[in-house]
Amino acid sequence: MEKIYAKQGEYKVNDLLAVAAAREVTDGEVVFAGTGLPMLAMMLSQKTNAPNSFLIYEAGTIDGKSIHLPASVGDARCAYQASIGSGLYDVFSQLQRGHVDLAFLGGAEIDQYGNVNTTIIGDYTKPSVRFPGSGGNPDINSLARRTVFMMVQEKRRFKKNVDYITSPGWRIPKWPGGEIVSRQEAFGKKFRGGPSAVITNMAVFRFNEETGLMYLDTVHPGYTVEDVQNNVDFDLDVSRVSGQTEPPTLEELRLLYHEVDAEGIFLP
Amino acid sequence: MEKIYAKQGEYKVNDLLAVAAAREVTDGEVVFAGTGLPMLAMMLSQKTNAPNSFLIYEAGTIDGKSIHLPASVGDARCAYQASIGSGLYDVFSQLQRGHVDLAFLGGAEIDQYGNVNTTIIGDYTKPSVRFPGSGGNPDINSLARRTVFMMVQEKRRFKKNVDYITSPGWRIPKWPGGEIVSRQEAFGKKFRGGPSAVITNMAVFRFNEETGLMYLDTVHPGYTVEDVQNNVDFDLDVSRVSGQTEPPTLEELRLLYHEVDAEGIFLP
Amino acid sequence: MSKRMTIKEAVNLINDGDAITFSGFTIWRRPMAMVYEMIRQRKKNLHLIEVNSGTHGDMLIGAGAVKIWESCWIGHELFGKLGANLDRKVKAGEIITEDYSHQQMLLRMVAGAQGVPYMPTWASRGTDILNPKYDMLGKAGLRDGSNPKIPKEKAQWVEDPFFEEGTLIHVPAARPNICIAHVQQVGEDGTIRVWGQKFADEEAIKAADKVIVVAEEVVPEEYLRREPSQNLIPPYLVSAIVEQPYGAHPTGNFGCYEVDGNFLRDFYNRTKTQEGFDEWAEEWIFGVPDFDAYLEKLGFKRLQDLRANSAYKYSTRAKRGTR
Amino acid sequence: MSKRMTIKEAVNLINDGDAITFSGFTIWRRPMAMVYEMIRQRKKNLHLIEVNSGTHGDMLIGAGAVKIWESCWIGHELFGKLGANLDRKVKAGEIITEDYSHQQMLLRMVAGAQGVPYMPTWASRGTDILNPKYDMLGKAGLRDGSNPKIPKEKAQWVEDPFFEEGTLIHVPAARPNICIAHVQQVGEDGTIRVWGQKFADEEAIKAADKVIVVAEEVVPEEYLRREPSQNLIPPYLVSAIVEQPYGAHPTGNFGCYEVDGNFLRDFYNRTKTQEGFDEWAEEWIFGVPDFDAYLEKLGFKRLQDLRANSAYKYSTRAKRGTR
Repeated sequence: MEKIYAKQGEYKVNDLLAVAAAREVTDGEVVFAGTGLPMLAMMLSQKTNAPNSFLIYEAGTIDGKSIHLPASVGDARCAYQASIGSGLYDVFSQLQRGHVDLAFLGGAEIDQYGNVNTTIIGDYTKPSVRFPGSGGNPDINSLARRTVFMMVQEKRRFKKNVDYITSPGWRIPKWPGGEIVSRQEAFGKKFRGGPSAVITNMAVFRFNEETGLMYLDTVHPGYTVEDVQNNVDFDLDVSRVSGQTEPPTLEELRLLYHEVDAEGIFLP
Repeated sequence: MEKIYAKQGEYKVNDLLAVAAAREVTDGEVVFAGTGLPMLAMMLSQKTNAPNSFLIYEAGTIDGKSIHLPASVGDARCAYQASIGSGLYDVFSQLQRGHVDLAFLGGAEIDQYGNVNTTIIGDYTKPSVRFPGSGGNPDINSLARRTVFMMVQEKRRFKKNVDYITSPGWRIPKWPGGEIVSRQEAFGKKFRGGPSAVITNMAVFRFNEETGLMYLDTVHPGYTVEDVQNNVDFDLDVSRVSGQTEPPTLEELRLLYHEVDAEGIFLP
Repeated sequence: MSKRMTIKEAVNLINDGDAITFSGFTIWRRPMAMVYEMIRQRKKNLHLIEVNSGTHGDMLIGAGAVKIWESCWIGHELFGKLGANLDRKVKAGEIITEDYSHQQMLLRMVAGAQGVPYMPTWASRGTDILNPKYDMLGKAGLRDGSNPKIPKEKAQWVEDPFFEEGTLIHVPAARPNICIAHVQQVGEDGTIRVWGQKFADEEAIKAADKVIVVAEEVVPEEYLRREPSQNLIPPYLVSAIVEQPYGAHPTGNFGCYEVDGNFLRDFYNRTKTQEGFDEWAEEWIFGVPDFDAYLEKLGFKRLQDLRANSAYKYSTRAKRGTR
Repeated sequence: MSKRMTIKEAVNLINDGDAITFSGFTIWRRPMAMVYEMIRQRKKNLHLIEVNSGTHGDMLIGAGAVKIWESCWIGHELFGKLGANLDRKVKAGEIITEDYSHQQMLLRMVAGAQGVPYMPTWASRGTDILNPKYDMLGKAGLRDGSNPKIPKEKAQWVEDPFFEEGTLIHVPAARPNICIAHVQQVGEDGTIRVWGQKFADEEAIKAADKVIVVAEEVVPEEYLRREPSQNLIPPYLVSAIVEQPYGAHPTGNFGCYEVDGNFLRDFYNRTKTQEGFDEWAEEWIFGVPDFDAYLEKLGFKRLQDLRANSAYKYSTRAKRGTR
């Protein structure tokens, strides 16, 4: 079917986030998705570019065919027509065994190396904010082949260094010593890949796997490279910008609003 | 109901084995039983002295209420009206966690310390006979609180030292060093008990937990202490014989032949 | 003797200072009827060891019942973006938190359930979760071996000698005194059946020394035993059985009822301050004598609208979004 | 593309020298149709890594297809007190055997399924299973790391640093190239459902790099997905799907058919010598073109009498004992 793109104003920022993320899925992949936008992205991709991909939810469902959008990964809706309804031990074991190709995750703050913090703001032992904590974010991110983060673009959320590394990026401490090394060195033979994209309300970022540094790939319609730079608190590599983020098509929007989230839970 | 004992000739040796073993069960206990006589013993005890005991079969059934005798622990009959039909990982994990009070096991040969061999005869690297191997015998025997072995009484089967320790008795090698120490020392904080009785076609033996040595407890009707000594290849302690083994009652025989093994599988 | 008892009697089995874990996942199948009564009975100094937490945990923390919290996550999903009570108590230094990752917490429970002292894993290497500086139980001097529920190390690093794959993490067993589980069905003797996702219930129940199970309904053992493969836990692992329909409200229960999102949002919004929590608790916990009165206060229509459709296994009448 | 294929095509996926594991338990739910065809196609130098073995294993060994056997048990239960073919080959020094205990073999499979190189356990300490003298793969010089399926150590001993409970055993992961599983039902895409006891199927299937599943019947995915909690394995873990009714004969299959005790007893009695095995194999394997012909040779009445009663899940017509 011919692609008819929505014009600015015809879609909301979250629509573009979901659409851009959906396009990261390759058909046939096994994908872990968290609650919220990651779910929307994965469910949209199964209706568009990746109909044969498999969706795993952390709470213990595999390849569910939800006909009503789950409100969380523990929702009964995740189990509808699922291949497997088990529990955490099953899905985390499969993750560690190496069966997961891609994961969609979120975060409160991220740094230039893709380290993500969802635990605290400030000093861990005396924080100014206590966030929910890691959940499965670092497990999934350290054991899947590729991770796509979906975040809000704010200067305070895009830091040179995060206050606490909840989820590992491309430059991380190697325990027990704690020296900062490349992800490749820290994970050794168990290195499988890592953060591959960060999608925000303004842009799509990717990583140089050698330097471990984040760079700007595409900017969403209506924003400029400068807008993005003004909302990043480190020296962002803008030398590799490949253009504008492909906007949502009318069909993608129809699917999002009439099939994926018909009840308006995450897309009011 | 008044106990009416069967006279010699009114019962077979396996009947007495099953009956004597059944009497080792205390009501309410969680019991692991292997294929054959151990099954008969446990099922009989549930109909007599231990109606509230729980029977676990290694293949993954818990508290089954078989109405037809299983031919092995993997039999579909084990699952009839069971509380749980799972697998090895479930039952072995519960065993290791410390939930099993008693186990009924068998063996090809046993030594004065209750070490059992079900693996080979001769030198392990060049055996004269290769037996089936350990199965779960050493797991169950090393992790349950008490073990009762059911065996055939022959001089060649009751040795001073077995050719290969498949299942641990009261004097065992402590690895990695391999020095022979008491079970209490070898197992340390994880010591829970050990072989408590050996029941054969001739007698019931028990163990001195301090010296680790087997001693003769009761002799079956029709046999003498000498008969037993002639069928043991080590210096057997007969100083603590407590008398004759209590014979089967007519009711126990009725249960064995008409309810437990009505088809005549293990009791032809 | 029967294991049947009331919620109040079951809560009497819990001692101040006990290490506790729970059934469920975030805002699903949490034993809320027990949690409300624990707060009503003013339980203190509890040590929560949870694969993940949620509304129930933040509530116990807000009530000042918790001294130590070991887990990986707390919040109310889309109905409250963090655990405001934990946030407040952490800032005030009124609680000790020990962070592990989700898989690490799960494996701690697996080790406890298997009766081994630890489990090896590759999960979450290269994070501050493993930063020795952030071993909070160690900093508090609680890893001296005097408390059998607190291991002497937060984690260990071990080389793989078998395949030379590198340095693994060993995480210590979780060994709670009690697991409080809310499930759909339990037999009169204690056989437990859970519908839908099992989350980490099997591991949490088997890791605990004692199990209190609250079920939507108590059913004949014979009925559950027609399908042994569908059951999760045998009778001898269960210490107490309580029948309490809707006992997981406001959290959701597969095949039974929906998460009560409005209730969670209200809890989150009102309990960001201690005063707010105390007012909320006065209204919903101390202000009602027991869970039955709590359900009456919620009212029939609200509970009926949450009731799951028997084919879908979730409610098709509860209003969830803007459309 | 569809994963459906014939037994012959599925056996083509197996290479000489592969490390293989199987579904089932002793004489229950073994993939016999595949085993017969593997022998027919003269597979060689196989490395069997089994939680426990049985008729299928002793048959492959008798056929000379096995170079290494790692397990804890072999035999035919009450139909044959040991594995006569293994006994013969061991005495002749024609096979390498590596003994572990049942729980140790299980945990080796668990480690493989979880993607970690080992698992800790207290099981079977103080036995000759752990005697370094009896590390047969080590003695054969096969623990040099050149074969990724053979760990560099048979076992290790490690002190517990967390609770100071003593010295545990670490057993290495089992990582078979292929798991051949016989089950009751598989969906068109590969969702696997097993009825009754699961034995160690989940661990064996997940530990393997590739899975060949033979099912009594192939059913609609939609049908199996009505009850996701009753399914064992998702489609992406399955490489090949074969439909073969009675494919586990002469072993038993919960809800489908009884163990054919007379067949096992005959196999055991006739295969104690190599000549005996060869004669037996000529009659039952090489003498028939395929498994369908084998079933015809057995005949309808024999198979029908083994057929399980749908309420009991086992046959009530097969004569089992003397009464």
